[in-house]
Amino acid sequence: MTTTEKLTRKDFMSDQEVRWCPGCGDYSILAAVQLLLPEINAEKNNTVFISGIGCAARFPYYMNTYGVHSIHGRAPAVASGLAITRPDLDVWVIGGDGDMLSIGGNHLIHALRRNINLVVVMFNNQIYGLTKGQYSPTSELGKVTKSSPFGSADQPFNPISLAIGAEATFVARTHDMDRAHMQYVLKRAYEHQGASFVEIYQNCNVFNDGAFEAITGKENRQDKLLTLKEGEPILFGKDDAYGVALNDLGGLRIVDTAKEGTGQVLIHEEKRSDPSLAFALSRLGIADTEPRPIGIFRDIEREDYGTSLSVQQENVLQKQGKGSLSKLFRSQSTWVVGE
Amino acid sequence: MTTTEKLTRKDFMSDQEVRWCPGCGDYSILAAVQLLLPEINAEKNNTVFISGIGCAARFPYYMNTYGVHSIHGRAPAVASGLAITRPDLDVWVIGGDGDMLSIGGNHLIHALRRNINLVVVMFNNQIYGLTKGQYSPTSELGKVTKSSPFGSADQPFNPISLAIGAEATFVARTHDMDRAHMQYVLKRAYEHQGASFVEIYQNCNVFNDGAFEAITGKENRQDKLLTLKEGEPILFGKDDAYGVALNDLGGLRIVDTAKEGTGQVLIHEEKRSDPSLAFALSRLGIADTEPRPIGIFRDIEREDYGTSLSVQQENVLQKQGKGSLSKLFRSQSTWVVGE
Amino acid sequence: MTVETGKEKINLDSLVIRFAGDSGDGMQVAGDRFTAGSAIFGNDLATFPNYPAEIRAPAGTIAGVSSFQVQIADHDIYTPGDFPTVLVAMNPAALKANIADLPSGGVIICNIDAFDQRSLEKAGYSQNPLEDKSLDKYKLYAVPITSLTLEACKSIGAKPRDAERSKNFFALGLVSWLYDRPYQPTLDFIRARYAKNAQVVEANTLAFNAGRYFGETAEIFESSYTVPASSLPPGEYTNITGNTALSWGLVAAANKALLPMFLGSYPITPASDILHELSKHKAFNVTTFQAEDEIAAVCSALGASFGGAIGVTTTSGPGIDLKSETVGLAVSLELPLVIVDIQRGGPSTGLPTKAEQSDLLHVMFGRHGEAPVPVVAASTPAHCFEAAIEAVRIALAYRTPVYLLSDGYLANGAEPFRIPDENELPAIEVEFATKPNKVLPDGREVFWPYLRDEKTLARPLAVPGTKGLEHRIGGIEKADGSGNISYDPLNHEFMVKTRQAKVDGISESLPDLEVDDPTGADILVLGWGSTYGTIVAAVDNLRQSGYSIARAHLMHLNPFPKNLAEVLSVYDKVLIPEMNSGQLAFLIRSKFLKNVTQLNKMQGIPFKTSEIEAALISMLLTQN
Amino acid sequence: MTVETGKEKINLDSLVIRFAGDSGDGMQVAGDRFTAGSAIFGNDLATFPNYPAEIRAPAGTIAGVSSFQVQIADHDIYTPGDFPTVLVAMNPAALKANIADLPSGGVIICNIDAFDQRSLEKAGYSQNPLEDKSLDKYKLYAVPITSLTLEACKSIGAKPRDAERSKNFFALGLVSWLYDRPYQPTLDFIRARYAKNAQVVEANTLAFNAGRYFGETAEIFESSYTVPASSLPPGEYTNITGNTALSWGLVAAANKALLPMFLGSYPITPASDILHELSKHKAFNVTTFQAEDEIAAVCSALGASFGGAIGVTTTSGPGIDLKSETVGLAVSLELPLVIVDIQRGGPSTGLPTKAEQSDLLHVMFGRHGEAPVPVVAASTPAHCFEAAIEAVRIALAYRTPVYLLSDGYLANGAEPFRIPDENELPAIEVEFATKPNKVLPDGREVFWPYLRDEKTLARPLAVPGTKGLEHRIGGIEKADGSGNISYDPLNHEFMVKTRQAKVDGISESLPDLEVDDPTGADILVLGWGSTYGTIVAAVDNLRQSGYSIARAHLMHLNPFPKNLAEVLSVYDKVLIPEMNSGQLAFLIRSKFLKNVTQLNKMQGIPFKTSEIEAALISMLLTQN
Ligand SMILES: Cc1ncc(C[n+]2csc(CCOP(=O)(O)OP(=O)(O)O)c2C)c(N)n1
Ligand SMILES: Cc1ncc(C[n+]2csc(CCOP(=O)(O)OP(=O)(O)O)c2C)c(N)n1
Ligand code: SF4
Ligand code: SF4
Ligand SMILES: [Mg+2]
Ligand SMILES: [Mg+2]
Repeated sequence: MTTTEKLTRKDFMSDQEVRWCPGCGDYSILAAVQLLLPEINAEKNNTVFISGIGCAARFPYYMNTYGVHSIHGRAPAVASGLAITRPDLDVWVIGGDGDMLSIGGNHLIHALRRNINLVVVMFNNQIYGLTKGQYSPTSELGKVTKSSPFGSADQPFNPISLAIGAEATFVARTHDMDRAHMQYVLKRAYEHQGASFVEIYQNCNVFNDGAFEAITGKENRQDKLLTLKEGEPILFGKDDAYGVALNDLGGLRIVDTAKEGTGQVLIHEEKRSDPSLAFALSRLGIADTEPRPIGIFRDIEREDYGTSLSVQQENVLQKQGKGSLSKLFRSQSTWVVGE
Repeated sequence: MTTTEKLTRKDFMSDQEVRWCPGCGDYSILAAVQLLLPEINAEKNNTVFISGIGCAARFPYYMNTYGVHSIHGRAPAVASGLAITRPDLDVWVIGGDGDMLSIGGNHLIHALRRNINLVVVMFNNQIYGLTKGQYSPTSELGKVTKSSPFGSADQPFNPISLAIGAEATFVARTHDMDRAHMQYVLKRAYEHQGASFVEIYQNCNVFNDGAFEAITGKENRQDKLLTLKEGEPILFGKDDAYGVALNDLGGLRIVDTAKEGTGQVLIHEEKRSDPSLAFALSRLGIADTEPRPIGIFRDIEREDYGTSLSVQQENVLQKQGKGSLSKLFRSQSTWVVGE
Repeated sequence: MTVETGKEKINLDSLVIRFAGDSGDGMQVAGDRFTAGSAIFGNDLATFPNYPAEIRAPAGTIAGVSSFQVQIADHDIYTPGDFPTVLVAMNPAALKANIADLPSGGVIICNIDAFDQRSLEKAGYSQNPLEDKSLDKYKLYAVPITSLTLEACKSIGAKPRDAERSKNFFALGLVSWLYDRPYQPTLDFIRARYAKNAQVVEANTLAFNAGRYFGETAEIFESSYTVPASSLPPGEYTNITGNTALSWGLVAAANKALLPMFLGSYPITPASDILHELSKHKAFNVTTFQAEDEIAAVCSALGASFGGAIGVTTTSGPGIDLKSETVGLAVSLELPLVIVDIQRGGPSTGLPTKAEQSDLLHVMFGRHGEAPVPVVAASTPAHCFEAAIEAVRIALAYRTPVYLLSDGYLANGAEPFRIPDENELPAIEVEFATKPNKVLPDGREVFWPYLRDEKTLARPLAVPGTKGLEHRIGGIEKADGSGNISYDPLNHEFMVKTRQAKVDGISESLPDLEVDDPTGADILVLGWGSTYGTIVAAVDNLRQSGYSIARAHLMHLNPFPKNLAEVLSVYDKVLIPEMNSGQLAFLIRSKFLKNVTQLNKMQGIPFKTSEIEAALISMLLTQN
Repeated sequence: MTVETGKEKINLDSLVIRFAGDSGDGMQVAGDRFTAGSAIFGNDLATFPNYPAEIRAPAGTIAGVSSFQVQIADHDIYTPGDFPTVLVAMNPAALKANIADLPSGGVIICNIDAFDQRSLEKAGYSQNPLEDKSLDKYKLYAVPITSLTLEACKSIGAKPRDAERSKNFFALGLVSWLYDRPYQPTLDFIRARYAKNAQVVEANTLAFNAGRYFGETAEIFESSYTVPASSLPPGEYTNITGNTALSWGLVAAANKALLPMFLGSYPITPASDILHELSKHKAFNVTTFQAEDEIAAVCSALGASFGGAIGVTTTSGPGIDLKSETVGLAVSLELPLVIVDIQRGGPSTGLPTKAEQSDLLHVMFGRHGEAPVPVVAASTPAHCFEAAIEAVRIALAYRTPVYLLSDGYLANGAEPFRIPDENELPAIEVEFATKPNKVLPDGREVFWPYLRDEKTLARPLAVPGTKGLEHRIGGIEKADGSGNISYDPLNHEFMVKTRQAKVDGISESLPDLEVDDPTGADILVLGWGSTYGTIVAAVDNLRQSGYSIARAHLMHLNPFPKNLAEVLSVYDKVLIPEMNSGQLAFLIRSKFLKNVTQLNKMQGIPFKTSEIEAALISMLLTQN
């Protein structure tokens, strides 16, 4: 999808005032997307943003493309119908952690397993923003919120693990403090044929300020963020002081490269058909002692849903020709009543 | 939960005639459960079966216990409310692959992550039985059914992978052709505190006959079924000819024990807190060349939801004492209007 | 229930069933027991046993076929019936020997296990009639009777050869379930008759019950019957069920609108067959999507509509509840969408294989907020075709979700459908926006998605892909015209009223309600949906007896045809028969402040002609 | 309501003050504290918070304006007032958004510091309204609130950005002085609320006092006013919002029934506060469960009810749609369940922070099949307490789901609540089955879950854990008595009718509808829900002008009180004011064939007294 005249960010900005709280991480995601689209030669008229309900879900209003602000949790389902019937469009799905994992969890995992040609971007702020601060399915255990005054008793989902468990073909994570990385990941998601799932750590400075500070904060990144890079050894820390290797039990362990060298360190391969290692990587960073990986966990090829259906239709058309009503009405036995 | 007089299968049989098709795999699951309950000293009055809709979901009618045949897909949600408020009960959730993974997928994964004290048993026949034979979320790609005359385009879920990706604390698989194994797995599920998820391969001899024959058929079991056993090396085949070992990439490989010995063969440990190996095991058997594991993939301890809430309530009661309406009504500032 | 066919009437207040099989198949016993059960049940009846002259003709041949026909009825009858309405055929020979007697639309239940190559040959079939479409005009249930009987008897360790003998009881159990015969007399009979052989008692009982349960599990419907071709208007006909007619109507409408069709659906009885039928028609640019649930089904359809397809979703019972929220979104987005509701017995799971008309008020009001949605209802199986086209027309012309109501009785019932000439079908014109429609004060030309057509109040649709018309829509209240989010109180009131006015205005496009009133009656029977056939028959009967009665049937429930107020004002008394507790009556009373007489049946089964006749006669008698 | 703008008479037996500012300006706190002070002072009062749907719209824009209106009076009042008599405007946008509501002669207190060029532009002013005489018809006090606040806080070394946050307390101090409100409660509040941050306590206290002193010293105000205490019935009072009252009502009801309460809920505006409130009350054996969606919320509540708790679920707008299917299941299972619907503007996402009464027909009819559900509606914030108790009573006594309707206006509005004596509250008796209730022909004693109480038609509840009463229930139609699956047509009809009869029979337990008709009027105003206050005020006003008008308010919408037919028959004309398109009117017309006059407002905001007065006067005039 290329266009002759080069567009700019401005072309992708709608005339609606952006109404997020000042300081909200959503702004930087919006900027990243608005900057990315011209760069990848997306066309305004062929781009559609579909969202559910939530702060994040206000996103489509701010994009000067086609858009639907639908209902809570259902964006992946609405988008599925659109993407299946209109393979010529770029369909983006935007939503929060509540929208996508709480009420919309089922539609998400089904869209992923079906590999519908969508870029699904989940803004994870680990809170319900729009409804003013209840815990979400990604909030940490024990979190005190308006609806959990004594601490939440819910084990959170790990969105990456869940997506991989749901047979997703493209799974990635990035965060709102690093525009370049966001753009890289979103670009890759866009390029992936099929369903791409991108989790973006997003700061809600009103109801859950600093939720990711310990990981994404400028001072913490070096030790706490691990950037996965295709074909490269999985290293992190100052001067790549640490690496990630297999342990004996199918899990991962951290190696001190100074002591152990880099021989054991895993090379990251996004295209492995076996998702086991991608899954293992998604478990990193749950313990405080480990780094949290960002980047592309998995990016495999599998025929996307729309293509499968198109192929079927092609075959049918080839065999049967274009449908004729006249033939259809006579596809069962008929009889004639005379004058 | 023990009772003085020993009950028998008959005590758990209701007076309703069983109405599944003759030959349906559901019969043997019913028998397994009815035989198991007296064995584990379950009490009729403290046992509740909750189901959705489908052939499998008729199950509660046949159990002489408490039961609710609810609505399609919602059994885990109904059961959650019951289990949370009534920790004294044994709450079982029964449903088909459509019930639990299609319409009910979200409730299932949320019940699992929350670790609600339920035994969730999914009868997987890879088809919609009750509605007469449409493909389900576990049907294989390309399956021709009434609703997919040109073959289904849907990548199936792997229920074990999905459950592990959803933070489940107990995940197991068994099949309707092996009563002893079913009973073992169900017993373990029952003993687990928290949410237990059990997938049972079940033959629907009317709409999907022989779906598991290649794995569970008497002649095929030895090579195609791999029975996971706690603390034992993961071996299968005649005379344990093969074993399962790690490959270099976090996935698994099959070793020929005659050639390579058993040194590399993994020892199965259900209690590993890291779910990565359990996940890797769940991917076995997708390729025809590999065996399909049955047994308990994962059984870890994590405080169950009901217990967390009880503890919170205890703390509150200790601090505040039993609630007094009189105090509640005066918890904001008040004023008195005189006569 | 009587389906009218000119002079010929097949009165379905009665049933004629013929059991046919090999002489050794126990057909006489089956027929006899069916009859006995019916007698105990209190039917009038007449039977016609028919068996081979030879003591035992070669098994599997035409000569060896034995049959038993019985007519049962709820009124006096005098014959075992001219032809069967239901044929049970235990093998190919039985089918071949009896099929000629079965009118088109009749029901065949046959034992598919017996249709192997050898048996087919013995019966003289060169091809398998179950597979070669030669039975298309019938309603065929191919059931593996033998193997299911064997399975059922496995538990008692009966030898297959012995167990197989019980298959007549399987068939009897199935038919007993299908036609709601009492079971106990047969179970008692089995116990008494075979008392000396416990295993036979067991086997027959197991087989009989397995047959019943199969009927239940397989969710086979009671069907309606149809008619010899002779007295129909000239034309080419095919025998069609409501669900097929509805599917074809959708295909035809999309075809005439030159639009792709997208069906988002989740299986549910009795709507699933529409999904099955439509999934075959990829050649018509029809895409079917078996969604994860009903919510995703309707959402995906709405997404497809946004993309320029005609989005359709089909369901029943509980499925319709789940779609409410999304239909409300469609009301707000003002996108075309057809929601097909094949009504079944409720509440909750209710009676999933039975018919009811009990969703009318739900589809009218079952959304939060003020969210009006047009409602169209089909009245006969073949009429489902027309009703589907009308629903699509309204959805596209007014950019609105439309409920299309059918029910389990129409869905599975069949009748002759006069095949229309493709060009006879009206074109459906859909205009999409291609350029800006508004000039802003600053001179910029923009696209305003809520700048309406003055006449229809329909908003313009700009399909993604259209250059320069990029816009965003959503479920928050929108400013009139621009469609931007607006919390302005007066704008909200205006939009609420405008959405209502748009739906009300559909009546401008509707023909007047036709009243069939040859004699200037004082009483009107007003119906909607599947009661049509019964009402027509009842009114005809009474007219033949000299009574004067008017009759009208509503296809549009929201909005009503413009002349309905006038029609109602003409008649002193109005009878509204409904298979619910009076939902249309409720609407009519409120809207027209007209007192109407209700006739309600909530049994999951259609009215009998006699019930409607009785209600009318009692109104006639109390008249003045 | 006592402001008569025509004659320029501001009567201080009541005062309506509206605090308006940017969402970040703390207007809700200011309003709330002003209210609390007045409550303690002994005024009757009613409040109306109004804030943007966005969490935080861009600062300084119209979209970002948040306001809080309170009426205080020395007599019974029923509404927060149609128009403010005093408007506090913290910035130009707040002025612009609210000025239209201020009658001429009204008081404006505005923060002149905020009227700089940029802010004026953001608000869309081309000139400064404080300077262009456009406000001449008001009494304008332009106060440099920001700079005075900064000044006041200088002493404690607060950073300007922090200090500025206290400006709402400056405004509050000023207004408290002006209207003679007690200071101490606010000072106490500041100390308690901000206890963790000494600097904030200091700053707010300084700002508040500075505001008071400014009023006193600056002498810009000619005089101060006061509103004497009202004559509420004797008792102890607390100021309560509808959502809090509703929560407490639920807690009280469960407590009186000696049952655990389980709330399954999913957050949604404006219902979330009930979840928040109830989640604090574990000491009352209240369990709250934030479910994954509204379906799981209601399902879990139903599961808890099966286990012997009282299951409750709370929601609004789209959430109510999603619960339909499960409510239908509850109808079939006949289990107690309370579904709280805090109505908001629809359709779809609609106007999420605004109030509407537009779900009435939805809760009546929004389920497939025939599935009757009782409906109870609260009419004032404090009345939510009583309505909640009544909903629980019906649910438990009749083993049925019950809809409890409130709306966004009641939910967030506040009024004095006379604290009941714990023992004054009626006990709710719930009997669970403990032993078999049926002897079978063979002598076995069994438990039949659908063997009903003859009087109430309620079925017996046997809670899991009870020995010997094991049983299974489900959503498929059940045989009368035994509760076993039954496809029998006549049983189905019987069950449909019985479920309806059970709901209808609730009217036996209801008090007659009280009609307030001191003078034997010809016109009745019939209302329901949150229009109560406005209707009472309007009728009072007209009576004071000598008109004769009757008034009644429905708390029970299904079933209606038994005497409603009789009440309606007494009056020639009936006016039904509703914040919807006429949903109660629709029910009344259909049920009683009574023509009624509708007064409908669908603006997301309550009626004004004057609107109801106008409608009544026009009816009176056409009365011949
Ligand atoms: C059916 C329905 N249920 C509930 C809501 C209320 N609601 C709106 S957004 C939201 C969750 C917001 O959280 P999230 O999705 O994480 O988005 P965020 O605001 O944090 O970006 C909820 C519960 C709704 N609009 N619709
Ligand atoms: C809301 C709703 N949607 C659809 C149905 C129809 N339905 C009943 S069971 C079923 C699926 C059955 O498949 P599964 O859950 O795998 O159970 P099985 O019959 O195979 O045991 C469906 C679609 C329903 N009853 N309710
Ligand atoms: S509430 Fe949180 S997520 Fe929402 S706009 Fe404000 S800062 Fe952003
Ligand atoms: S349809 Fe299949 S799953 Fe259902 S009862 Fe029959 S064999 Fe069993
Ligand atoms: Mg969030
Ligand atoms: Mg299944």
